[in-house]
Amino acid sequence: MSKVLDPNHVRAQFPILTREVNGKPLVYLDHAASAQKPVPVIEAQREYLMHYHSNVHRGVHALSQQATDAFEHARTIVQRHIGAASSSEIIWMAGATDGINLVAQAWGRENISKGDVILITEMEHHANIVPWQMLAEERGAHVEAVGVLDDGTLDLQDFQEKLKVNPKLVAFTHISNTLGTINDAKQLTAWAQAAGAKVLIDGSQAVPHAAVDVQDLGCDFYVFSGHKSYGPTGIGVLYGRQSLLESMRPWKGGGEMIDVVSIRNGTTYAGLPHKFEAGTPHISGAIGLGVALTWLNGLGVESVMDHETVLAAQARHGLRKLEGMRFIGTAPESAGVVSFVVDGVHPYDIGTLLDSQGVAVRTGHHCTQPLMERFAVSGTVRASFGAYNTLQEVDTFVAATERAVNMLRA
Amino acid sequence: MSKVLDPNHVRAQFPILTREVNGKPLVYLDHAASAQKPVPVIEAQREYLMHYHSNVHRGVHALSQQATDAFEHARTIVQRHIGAASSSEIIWMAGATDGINLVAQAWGRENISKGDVILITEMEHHANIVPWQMLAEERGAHVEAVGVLDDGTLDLQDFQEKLKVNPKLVAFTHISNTLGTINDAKQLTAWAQAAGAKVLIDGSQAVPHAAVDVQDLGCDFYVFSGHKSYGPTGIGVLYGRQSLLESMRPWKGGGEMIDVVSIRNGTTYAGLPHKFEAGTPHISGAIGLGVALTWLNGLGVESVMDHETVLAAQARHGLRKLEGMRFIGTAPESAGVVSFVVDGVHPYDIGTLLDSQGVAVRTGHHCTQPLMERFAVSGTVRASFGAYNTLQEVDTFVAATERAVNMLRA
Amino acid sequence: MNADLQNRQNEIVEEFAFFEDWIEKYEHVIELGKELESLPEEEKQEDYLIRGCQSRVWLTASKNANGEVRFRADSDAIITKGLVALMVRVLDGLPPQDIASADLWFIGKIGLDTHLSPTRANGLQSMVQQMKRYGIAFQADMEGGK
Amino acid sequence: MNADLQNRQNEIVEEFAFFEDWIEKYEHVIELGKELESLPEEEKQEDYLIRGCQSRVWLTASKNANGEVRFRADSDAIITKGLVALMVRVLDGLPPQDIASADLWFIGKIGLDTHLSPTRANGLQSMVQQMKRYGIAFQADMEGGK
Ligand SMILES: Cc1ncc(COP(=O)(O)O)c(C=O)c1O
Ligand SMILES: Cc1ncc(COP(=O)(O)O)c(C=O)c1O
Repeated sequence: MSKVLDPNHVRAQFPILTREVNGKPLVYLDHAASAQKPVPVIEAQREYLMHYHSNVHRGVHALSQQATDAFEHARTIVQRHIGAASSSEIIWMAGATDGINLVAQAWGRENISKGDVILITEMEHHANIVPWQMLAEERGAHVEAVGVLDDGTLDLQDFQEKLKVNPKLVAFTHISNTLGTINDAKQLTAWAQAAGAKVLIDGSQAVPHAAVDVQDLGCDFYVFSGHKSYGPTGIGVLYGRQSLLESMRPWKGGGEMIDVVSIRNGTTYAGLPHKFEAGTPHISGAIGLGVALTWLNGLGVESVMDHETVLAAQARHGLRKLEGMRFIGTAPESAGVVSFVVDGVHPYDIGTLLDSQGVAVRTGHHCTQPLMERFAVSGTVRASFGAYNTLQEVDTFVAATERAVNMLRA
Repeated sequence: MSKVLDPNHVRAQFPILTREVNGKPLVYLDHAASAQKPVPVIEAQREYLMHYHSNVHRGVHALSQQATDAFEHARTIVQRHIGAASSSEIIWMAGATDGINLVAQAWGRENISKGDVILITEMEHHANIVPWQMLAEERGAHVEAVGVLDDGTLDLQDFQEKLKVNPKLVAFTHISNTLGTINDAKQLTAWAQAAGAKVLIDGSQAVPHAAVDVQDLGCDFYVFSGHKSYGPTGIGVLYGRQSLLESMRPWKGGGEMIDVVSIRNGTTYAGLPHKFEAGTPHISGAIGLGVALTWLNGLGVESVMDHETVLAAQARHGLRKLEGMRFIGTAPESAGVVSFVVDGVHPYDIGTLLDSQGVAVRTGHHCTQPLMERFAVSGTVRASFGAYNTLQEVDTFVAATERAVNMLRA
Repeated sequence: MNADLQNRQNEIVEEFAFFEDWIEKYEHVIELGKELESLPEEEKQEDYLIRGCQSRVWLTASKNANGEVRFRADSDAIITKGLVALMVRVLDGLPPQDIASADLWFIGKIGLDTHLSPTRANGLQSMVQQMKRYGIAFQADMEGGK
Repeated sequence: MNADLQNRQNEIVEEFAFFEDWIEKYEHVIELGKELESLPEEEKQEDYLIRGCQSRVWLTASKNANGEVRFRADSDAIITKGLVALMVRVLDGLPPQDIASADLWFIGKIGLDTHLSPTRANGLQSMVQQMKRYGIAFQADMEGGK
């Protein structure tokens, strides 16, 4: 059983939470877009820049050695956090989007041919749609999307149906950023692999809220961004199975990723993970992400999930009373995300009035336009919870929403 | 006339410079690899993370607005710093390497065909070699390299000779990271364009040390990294001429870079600069880089260059006396970089002994293996200077080198 | 500077001076949005559409017999529409050259300038730009017609 | 644990205890590097090469009549060679199984462990790994030959 989280204790580590917005205390409910950073993460980066910044790898001097050790240590933290077999399966990327694009381009160009099918779902973030569309266009392949049921769960029957054409790749989100739906990633992976597909899981929304074990999931690729997991901006992770990564050609060329460079005799590449890490990496970002995951582990990611689920339930309970309220995403298995529309009221107006009351939510399509199309809405209001949100904040949010809706309707 | 820089005044802004290494005060002479960060850069990032972090663009709430404004303001700082005509010509990248790869892949794939020539030089960093080799291999094109004279200047005759085959692209470094050679980028650009080529300039070593005006240079693309210009890690810039960028297809797919995403009807892309910025950007990095360039402008980049040139001259003067000393790179036009080998002594040994005396230099091939081949050395010892280095530090470095060489020779 | 343009802006600033907090300000903006006559559905065409990422604005312009520009506008979000109403109130019926050169300082004074930020993506900034472009176009038109 | 292995490491630790600073330590390492007999050029083959990014190491191993492993090694950088000499001094002539399982704690004790970091790229870490692999191989060899 996971221990119960005390959000007030957690809050103390987030300086931003004491600030005011428009004269009201900030209530930050935009975690699906990005999480705030705890002091240890901010301080680790500052510490790095103040005391041991240097370019990594190949440096003989002490600073370079110290920076390299910290940078590589962060890689092993990530490895353990997501249960990878080896740290050479952990590739530093600029973010989840970057990671998906690497797979689409470095793996996809070699392995996707004319007529092939790439299977995604209707609930994907644009980051897990557009790279496949671009690849499909280039290679003459097709992108197909598994449907979503009215409550926001994935249509499993449709999933199995669409596997019958033996897609080369199946890419799906672990947790939906718009609906909160938690997919049974292990089951989906098993089905997809049984149909002969490679599987990429978009873990952007899972790593900050759920325990992830890539070996248990059995997937081929797994990506996530640092900034949604209480880590820095500009850093993310691609996990890939070693043998698969080894079989792939590099994506970007440059320093770090080479073995021998010769203009006349051509160039040979370095081993994993460096083969995919051309150029000076985001050293402070990697170190910061390591600290963020360690911090998250300290709380216990299961406790975080439990806590956020309670907050979401309370929010739904409060919002449900508002006239014309329609939740988008009511799957039984779902994370701390509450998305809704209100009849006759524009989400932008609600977002603006919430902001004027200090409450930060996101409105719009949340980079999931196909999902908006599916639910026939132009956008939603989305409150997404984090480890440090409190029940009082939920009450503030509900009251502020009620006030906004009343003003807009009157 | 540029004002004279007081390095001691500058030093006070760099906390790292007060630390010790192996019991000796740190003398950091590894700027060509990465520069240290002044307090304003460290504090701007911390301030951002402590008080107004949020995902940028499309957010209705105040934090998102504040973060977006700061992020876009940083873009205009970069624009002005390098003299671009519009801020939509400034694309945030993960670094110089990332920027060159974007051009190689997004522009190159469309514009380089079988038999085409891509012209680089023998003094390029691997980041400006390998992406072109990968592109050439894919497209059946050839990479040719302009030679380097014995003193480390570019062989201009060879340059003009090699233009005769009308290369599609000419890519060269503004300042060499290994030799310090300053290329006459404006002249080279004019020649290359007259021969019908597009021109990419690698400004990684120029932005931290020289005034850069892309419109005056007339180049088509210009790239540099933040971390070498006193800015954060994980951020860099690609400048491209507007019409050229507009004609290019996007490189990475995802959020931010789209207009409308539909699985059935396909996807349309956003305008510049967002078309090339898929995914959540490195917000704190961009803000930090803006502050770094503002800070550098405050010193006056010409004063910085003058100061570093004096330091390099003093270093050469001191080192010249050592027996068996051979400088690699003695071009009349050169920046604050001193690269050398000593007969019968391995660079790694010198680097190690300098480190034991607190002096941080880089040893090895500096990601310029073809240049090592050209000068028939396996590596060099390289001291590269920054704005805050002092003449005393140069003396410490020279004495430490002398001591090292004596120990190794004895 | 056109006196009407100044007076109208002063009037709005006075109007907003009463409000004590953001909520009250927005209450008023919503009021203005509701009062602004909607465009008939058939006029909400692609041609008149200014697409923001979150809300959409429609804008039409014509010149009356006196050579003044008449604006009509709408939005699908009510707060945006209220702000649209303010813009129309300030610029409607002015001569083209005054519109083209208008300094809309009132929006900063009443503290709603973040809605006009180019990064806000509600379509408002593009709308103001578009209004000025109409000013320029009609001006050229008149000069051309001389 | 093999007594020789312990004694040799203790000896080295004592030897290094005299030095007051880094420079003196390195002076001694350089000394050791110079004393280590170089491999003849013809033995510096690709097969024996352990490529670091900055310095290179060559290593050969054989088994003598007593079943002990004999190492010979070299490097192109003198400090690396000095460290190579220390490794050889500690492991040379031991039975394969003791090499395979050797805990080389001395290198941390004398403060030169950063040279053995996998990120140091001087070839030393790979060399130690390779020495242990020889241990394992010769051990299997013996067991196979029983
Ligand atoms: C001349 C030159 N070009 C390109 C690069 C690559 O920069 P980065 O590693 O920051 O992408 C460097 C830095 O190592 C350099 O010195
Ligand atoms: C489910 C999902 N996938 C991918 C992404 C893209 O992440 P990033 O923008 O950090 O690359 C996001 C975040 O917006 C997301 O929520």
